[in-house]
Amino acid sequence: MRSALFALILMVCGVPAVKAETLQPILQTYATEIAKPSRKTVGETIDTIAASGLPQVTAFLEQWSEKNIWQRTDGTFFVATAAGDSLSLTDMDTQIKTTAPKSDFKQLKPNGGVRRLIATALVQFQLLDPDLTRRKTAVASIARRPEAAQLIPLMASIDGEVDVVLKARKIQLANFLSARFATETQDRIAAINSLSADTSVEARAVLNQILTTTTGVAGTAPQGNIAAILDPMVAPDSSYGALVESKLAPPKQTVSDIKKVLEANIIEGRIAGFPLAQMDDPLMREAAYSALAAQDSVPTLITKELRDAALFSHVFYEIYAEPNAQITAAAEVARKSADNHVTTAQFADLTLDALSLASIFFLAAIGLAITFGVMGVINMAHGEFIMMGAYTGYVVQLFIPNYTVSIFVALPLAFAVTFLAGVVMERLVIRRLYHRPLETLLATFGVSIALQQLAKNVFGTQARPLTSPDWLAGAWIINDVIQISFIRIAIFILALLFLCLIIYILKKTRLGLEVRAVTQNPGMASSMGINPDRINMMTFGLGSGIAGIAGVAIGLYAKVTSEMGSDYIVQSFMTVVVGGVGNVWGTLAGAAMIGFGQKGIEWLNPSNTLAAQTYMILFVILFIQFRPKGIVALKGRAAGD
Amino acid sequence: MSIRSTLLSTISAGVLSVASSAALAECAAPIKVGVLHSLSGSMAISETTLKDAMLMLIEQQNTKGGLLGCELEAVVVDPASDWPLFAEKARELLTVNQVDVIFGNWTSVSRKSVLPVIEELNGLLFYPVQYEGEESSKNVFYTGAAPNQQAIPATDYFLEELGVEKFALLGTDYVYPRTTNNILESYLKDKGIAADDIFVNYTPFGQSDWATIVADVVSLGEDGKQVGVISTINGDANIGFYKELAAAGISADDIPVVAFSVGEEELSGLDTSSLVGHLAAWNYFQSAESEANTDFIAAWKAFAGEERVTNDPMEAHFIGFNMWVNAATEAGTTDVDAVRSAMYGQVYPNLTGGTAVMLPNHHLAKPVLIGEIQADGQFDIISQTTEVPGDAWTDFLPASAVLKSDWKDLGCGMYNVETETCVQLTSNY
Amino acid sequence: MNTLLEVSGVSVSFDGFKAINNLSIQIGEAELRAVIGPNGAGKTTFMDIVTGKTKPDEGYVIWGEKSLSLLDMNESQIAQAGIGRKFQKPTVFEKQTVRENITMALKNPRSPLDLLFNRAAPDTEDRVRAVSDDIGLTDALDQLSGALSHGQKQWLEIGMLLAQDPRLLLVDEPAAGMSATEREQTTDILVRAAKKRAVVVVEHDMEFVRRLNCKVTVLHQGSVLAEGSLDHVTKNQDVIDVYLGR
Amino acid sequence: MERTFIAKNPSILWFLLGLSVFTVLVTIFSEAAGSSVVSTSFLKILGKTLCLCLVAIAMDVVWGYCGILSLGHFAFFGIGGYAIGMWLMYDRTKDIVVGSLENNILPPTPDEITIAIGTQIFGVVGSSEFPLIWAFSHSLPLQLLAVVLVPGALALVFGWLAFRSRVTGVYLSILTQAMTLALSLYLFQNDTGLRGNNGLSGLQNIPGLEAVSQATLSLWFFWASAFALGAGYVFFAWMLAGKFGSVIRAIRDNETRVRFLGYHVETYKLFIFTTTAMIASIAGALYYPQAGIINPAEIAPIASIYLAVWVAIGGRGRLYGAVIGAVFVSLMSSWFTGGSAPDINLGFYLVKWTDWWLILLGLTFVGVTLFFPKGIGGLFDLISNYREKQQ
Repeated sequence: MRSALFALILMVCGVPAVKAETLQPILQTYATEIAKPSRKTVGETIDTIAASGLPQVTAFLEQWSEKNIWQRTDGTFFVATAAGDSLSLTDMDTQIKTTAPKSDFKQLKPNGGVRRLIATALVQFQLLDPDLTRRKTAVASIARRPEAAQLIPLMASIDGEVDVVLKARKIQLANFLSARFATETQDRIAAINSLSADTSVEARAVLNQILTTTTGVAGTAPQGNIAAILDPMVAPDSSYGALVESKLAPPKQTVSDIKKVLEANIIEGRIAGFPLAQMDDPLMREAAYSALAAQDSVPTLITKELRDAALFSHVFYEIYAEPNAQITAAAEVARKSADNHVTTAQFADLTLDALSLASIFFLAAIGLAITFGVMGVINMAHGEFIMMGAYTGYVVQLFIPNYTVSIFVALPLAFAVTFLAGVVMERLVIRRLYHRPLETLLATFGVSIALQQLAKNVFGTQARPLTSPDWLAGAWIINDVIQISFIRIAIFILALLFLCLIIYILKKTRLGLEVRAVTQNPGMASSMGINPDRINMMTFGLGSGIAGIAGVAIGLYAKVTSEMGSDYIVQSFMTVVVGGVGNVWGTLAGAAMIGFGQKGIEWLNPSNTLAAQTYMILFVILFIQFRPKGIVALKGRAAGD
Repeated sequence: MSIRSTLLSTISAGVLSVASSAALAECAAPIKVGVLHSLSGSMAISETTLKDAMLMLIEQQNTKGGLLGCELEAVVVDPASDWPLFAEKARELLTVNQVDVIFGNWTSVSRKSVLPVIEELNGLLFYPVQYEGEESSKNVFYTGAAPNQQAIPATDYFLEELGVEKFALLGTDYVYPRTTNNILESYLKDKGIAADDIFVNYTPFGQSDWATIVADVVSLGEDGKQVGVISTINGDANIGFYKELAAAGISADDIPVVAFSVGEEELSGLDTSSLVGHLAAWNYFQSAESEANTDFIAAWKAFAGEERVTNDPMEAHFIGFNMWVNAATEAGTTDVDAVRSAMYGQVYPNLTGGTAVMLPNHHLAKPVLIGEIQADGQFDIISQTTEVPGDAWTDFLPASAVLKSDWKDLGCGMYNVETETCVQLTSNY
Repeated sequence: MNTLLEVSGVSVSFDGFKAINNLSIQIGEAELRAVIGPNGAGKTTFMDIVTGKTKPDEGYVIWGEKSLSLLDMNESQIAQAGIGRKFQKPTVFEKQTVRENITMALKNPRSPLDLLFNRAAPDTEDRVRAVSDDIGLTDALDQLSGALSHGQKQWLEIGMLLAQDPRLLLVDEPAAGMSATEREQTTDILVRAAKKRAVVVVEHDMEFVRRLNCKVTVLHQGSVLAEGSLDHVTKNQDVIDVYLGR
Repeated sequence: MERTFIAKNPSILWFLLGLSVFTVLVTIFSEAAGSSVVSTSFLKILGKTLCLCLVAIAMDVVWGYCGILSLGHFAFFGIGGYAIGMWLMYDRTKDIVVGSLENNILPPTPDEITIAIGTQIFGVVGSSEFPLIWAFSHSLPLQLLAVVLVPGALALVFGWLAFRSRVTGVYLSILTQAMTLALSLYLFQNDTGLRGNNGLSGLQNIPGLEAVSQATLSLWFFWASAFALGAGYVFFAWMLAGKFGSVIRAIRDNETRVRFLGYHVETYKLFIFTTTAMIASIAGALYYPQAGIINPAEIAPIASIYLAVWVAIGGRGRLYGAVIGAVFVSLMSSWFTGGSAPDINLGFYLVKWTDWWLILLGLTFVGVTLFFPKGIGGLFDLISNYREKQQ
């Protein structure tokens, strides 16, 4: 298999079959460069090694890139794998295997930049490799560092490609390459036009590369493919800076320049006749400087007028690096169209993100919608139930290493654990406080800090890993702009599931009927044979149990720490209050509003997430003013005011 | 939250005496070493390790015969991750417990809280954590990295070795990332990177919703330039960030990330298999291969437990403590002023090889290491510079470029080289 | 007789249920009026509307000589304008003494600053005593009102209304849970009160209404079914249907 | 019949007497008086505790008397600290900067001075620009005014919005908590101009008083705190003694009824909410120069919840209860976290109080809420009831 590979490479590359030579001497010539490679200089070395045409080159480059090359103290290189204190070595030329103590060897660790160059050099060997992964690596490498020279081998490899997906990818890449590097203008324009609906980052990169411009300034507009003539007055100071840089104008004095000049020209406590004491006024400083300039001892002060005059007498322009105006014109059109597509896609992506955030808020708050919304109990320990759920997930993963199985064990177990915790808390604490709702806040806050500290004592303050199974690990990628991770989709589905489940329980089951009866009129309910104690206990347990499941989900996408609950508690209460208490649909509406609102504000001010959160809370506070009962409000006497 | 712990803590300083195996010569009183690290609250996880490291170092020193013929005694207090409480406890250590030196603090804000107290009472503090610089106190020795010992070399590595042309500076919204990013922005502009090619974003502590930000970073690649992320994201927030990065399928080959606050400990909260190849810059990694390091790790595991890992601030304490011992021995006293004079020029071997030197600006000269994350959660060191002298005032911000710190000859931590005057003798809090 | 309160064409519905349907009632000055009707007839909602607790969907509520619209005022403004209300359940401030309860209700300026800086109105004590005499609680002035009997609490609440010196008194089931003698005294208090002001009593108990000996309005399904003397309305066939069931 | 409010409530006199005796004793034993019984750091702790008692009283008035469980009063406390802190930082820095610029050859321009101060203060967050919010920081009187007016205005606007739309009970608590969270998130932002997470520091150095030792300064602040606590106590006691107090308590017990008595309940609530916010802010303005540093973490919602807990433990609806609660919880907390509480070795497990104290505290909240709704102050009732029975 390996020899077949070599033969293939030799055929393709057209290197004449020279007599077997050894690689080691070539490597020794460049020993220092290989041992301590730097991206800027190693390219030549790699090229030389590759150009030797030896069959061992591919293996060497691959092993080098994977940090499997070790250098003996005498300078010889080996392919080696470490096992404890010893190394199992393979001679690169003879393939003879030996072992040796590790201490005599030094591992070569080429950095990421060098590895990328190695990968580029490997492309020519790998593009036609029978091994699919090698071909994929080669294509990925082209995508990362597109070069003109790769166009022809890439094109040549398309017809023979058997893998459908890879073939499509090769065609796409070839298209990108021909847009930039094809020799015929016609070919390039055709390729460019085909990119006008492509929202991928790579396609946009191609267009942007073609449209690279440089700015310049001159007395008159120069010849060439000019992109635009600029107005210098948009940013006059930096425009003048450009003038100075092109040596077309004298530099403008800064405040500290003036200061230095003045300090150097003090004569008997005076500067050009101005007393030193007056120099605390910036205007007087300028006057003194001008006076000095009038004596010809310093350059003239560049005033605003002088600056503007200089700006107006020059042309500021932007010029394309690409000389062919036809191509840049086509690319501009394509880019504009692509940008429109991207804007639409970005909007869709933002909507997805908002939807995801809303579903996370909903999941965190839905338990509260029951305990707070339906029962009217303020449970400050709700966040800690979320945390308990997450830690349950972590503990389950300790015992069940298979992530898929462990998730399916963890979800019901988290529900059971927090359901139980909820029931215990209801029996011991909440039950005694139904007539003092404000005080449930205090008591459950006490439970909350106790639980948080307990978690710290048991698990430590450090974050614990909760890893999602492989099938949840990636992202659903529609295109380069619109994508969403599977775990978020799972959370979204989970949220929907719970919505339906709770609506079903409350509306269609006996328990739901009894819950509604108890919350509306406990006295009447108990006279009808419903045991309110049992109902309250079950309801509270249900709300807490759902918090536990939310904990597993949140832990999967974010983190598991003892303080994770407190991140969600205020948000969750706001979600329920904004949505309208006593109504699960309201919680959904509240979560949607907060999720979309927060993403919307983030979009307006993308560099500051904190501000988005702040303004979202302010918005919620204001919103409550106008709809004190929330989005989905109960009216009339049932509202109970 | 400071509030719940303000009363009566004077009587409550926990005094922990470290027993010595060697019977020490007659000595008026043991020499007291204050340890000011949070043992509870959010910083406990990081700082407790440093407290243990200090106890180990003191025990080792006592085994060697103590200092100046006296036994060393650790005075451990708990400022509970509560910044005002740091000032309160520092005052207690210096006035009530009469300690000769303090080793402590982690966060910048806690250091700023302690500074006025230390300066008022002329104490001596060794600060072991990488920080944002722009500060120089007569009473503090900074044994952690200044920005030019961590951020600048890492950025150089990005520019030179990875060929990064477009930078995303992502950070948690507090002083260290803010200042570091300011310095880096200015540095990158000096290096010819256009302002449009630098994307800066700040997120709150504990941020968990990273989807949009990661998407923003990916879209930076749309003009075909190589994108790199410089992360000053702090603590737990890293977990969500790396998870989202992995979910989006971004490998270190596509968009490399270099982090300044991610060490072995932060990675333990994650499945690192999808993060292989991303980077971190420190002055020390546990994986550094040297005899001194092997010994240190062995001693640490014997003292604290087999499962414990070592990290960069521990090395800083290791160097700082030993330098202090040597300086006090040279000075023949633990008097703060005498020890300070003796500190300048102190040399001590690094755990990563080479030697650290204490400079007149109270910073160390140390090598900078860049490591790639491996699947097992350790770092593979792929780059190590020679010793870089720490710089209190960065050269890349105009306001501090003119400032210089030299306590040895100029006797000033904030010396303006343009006007040749000392701006102030106390530090800016 | 001048009209003090005019409710005309008022309707209100909760979630589709019409609690009040095109209701029109007029109350004159110094009039004693009883409003009766079966459960859900809208008696309490009528009071809610007059006192500003509930805003009607349509209709007018006009008050006094100046024909002010009560719909534009909030609860406390309406109370200050001279409408006092007693709830079904006795609601006195149980943790405060009878004296404090009455003092609070006395007609005085009611802004926070008035209360803080004009503490000792000289006639306060006399006015408190006058009210307490009226309701027969003078001996209990320094007791916590929570310690009073049920009937006494009802009287205290009426007393607090009287202390406000309102022009219209709305009283919701004052005799509920009272013994026969207590009822008698309550009737006395109300009849006496009605000499100087309008009093509207909502009541279930026909005996009690009979003793009040006043004009009666019968409500049914949110509107007026009949009006007149008790004897007159009890002979009305509609009223008999409603009360005795169809 | 009308007696002065003090005669009605003799506990005020007892409180003032106790406070005075305590102040005198602390003064005599302080370092400034040459004794070493009360160290300067302990003196600072005592002074700070007095400020905490003051804010606890304010909390008691708004919650225990008026029934508004505000989870935002510690935010007002923090605002006071920020307001005074801005002046302290500005003025101290200005002295340093002007002193250093005097060495320049040219006399500095006003711009140069401003930029130099800005660099000193905001260099920490990588800026030298003065944000608008610092516009009055050069003036002590204006910042002192801000101590009262800023939280006052915030409470007024927030309260007006909330009370106007009849948000009550639990909802109001959640809303105030949201306000507190918004405020602390706002302050956490560096863009706010209040130095983000770092906050304002070095506040214990009072400009113009560099020559005065911290021992003396701390004593002065202790006196000021004691005076403020005494004055605050008397003020609230006076306010709550008469008919006003009667209405306030009536609002707590039955808001609707008070409304039908013709009182505009919203105005009363707003009055109480705003006044207590201002007092809380004054307490904060005294507290933070003693603590030396203020930062957004101080304002986080949890601090306000703790404040409510002190009051609950001390006993709601009695001013001295708030004081007892504040002192008791901070004292216990300090003792347990300070390391002087002995660890308990159970043989198989070592109970360290630094780890277990919070659990104990949490369970105490639960216990007090469930079994002693009157708090520690309720014990006084038991004693006086017992005495009455004896007689």
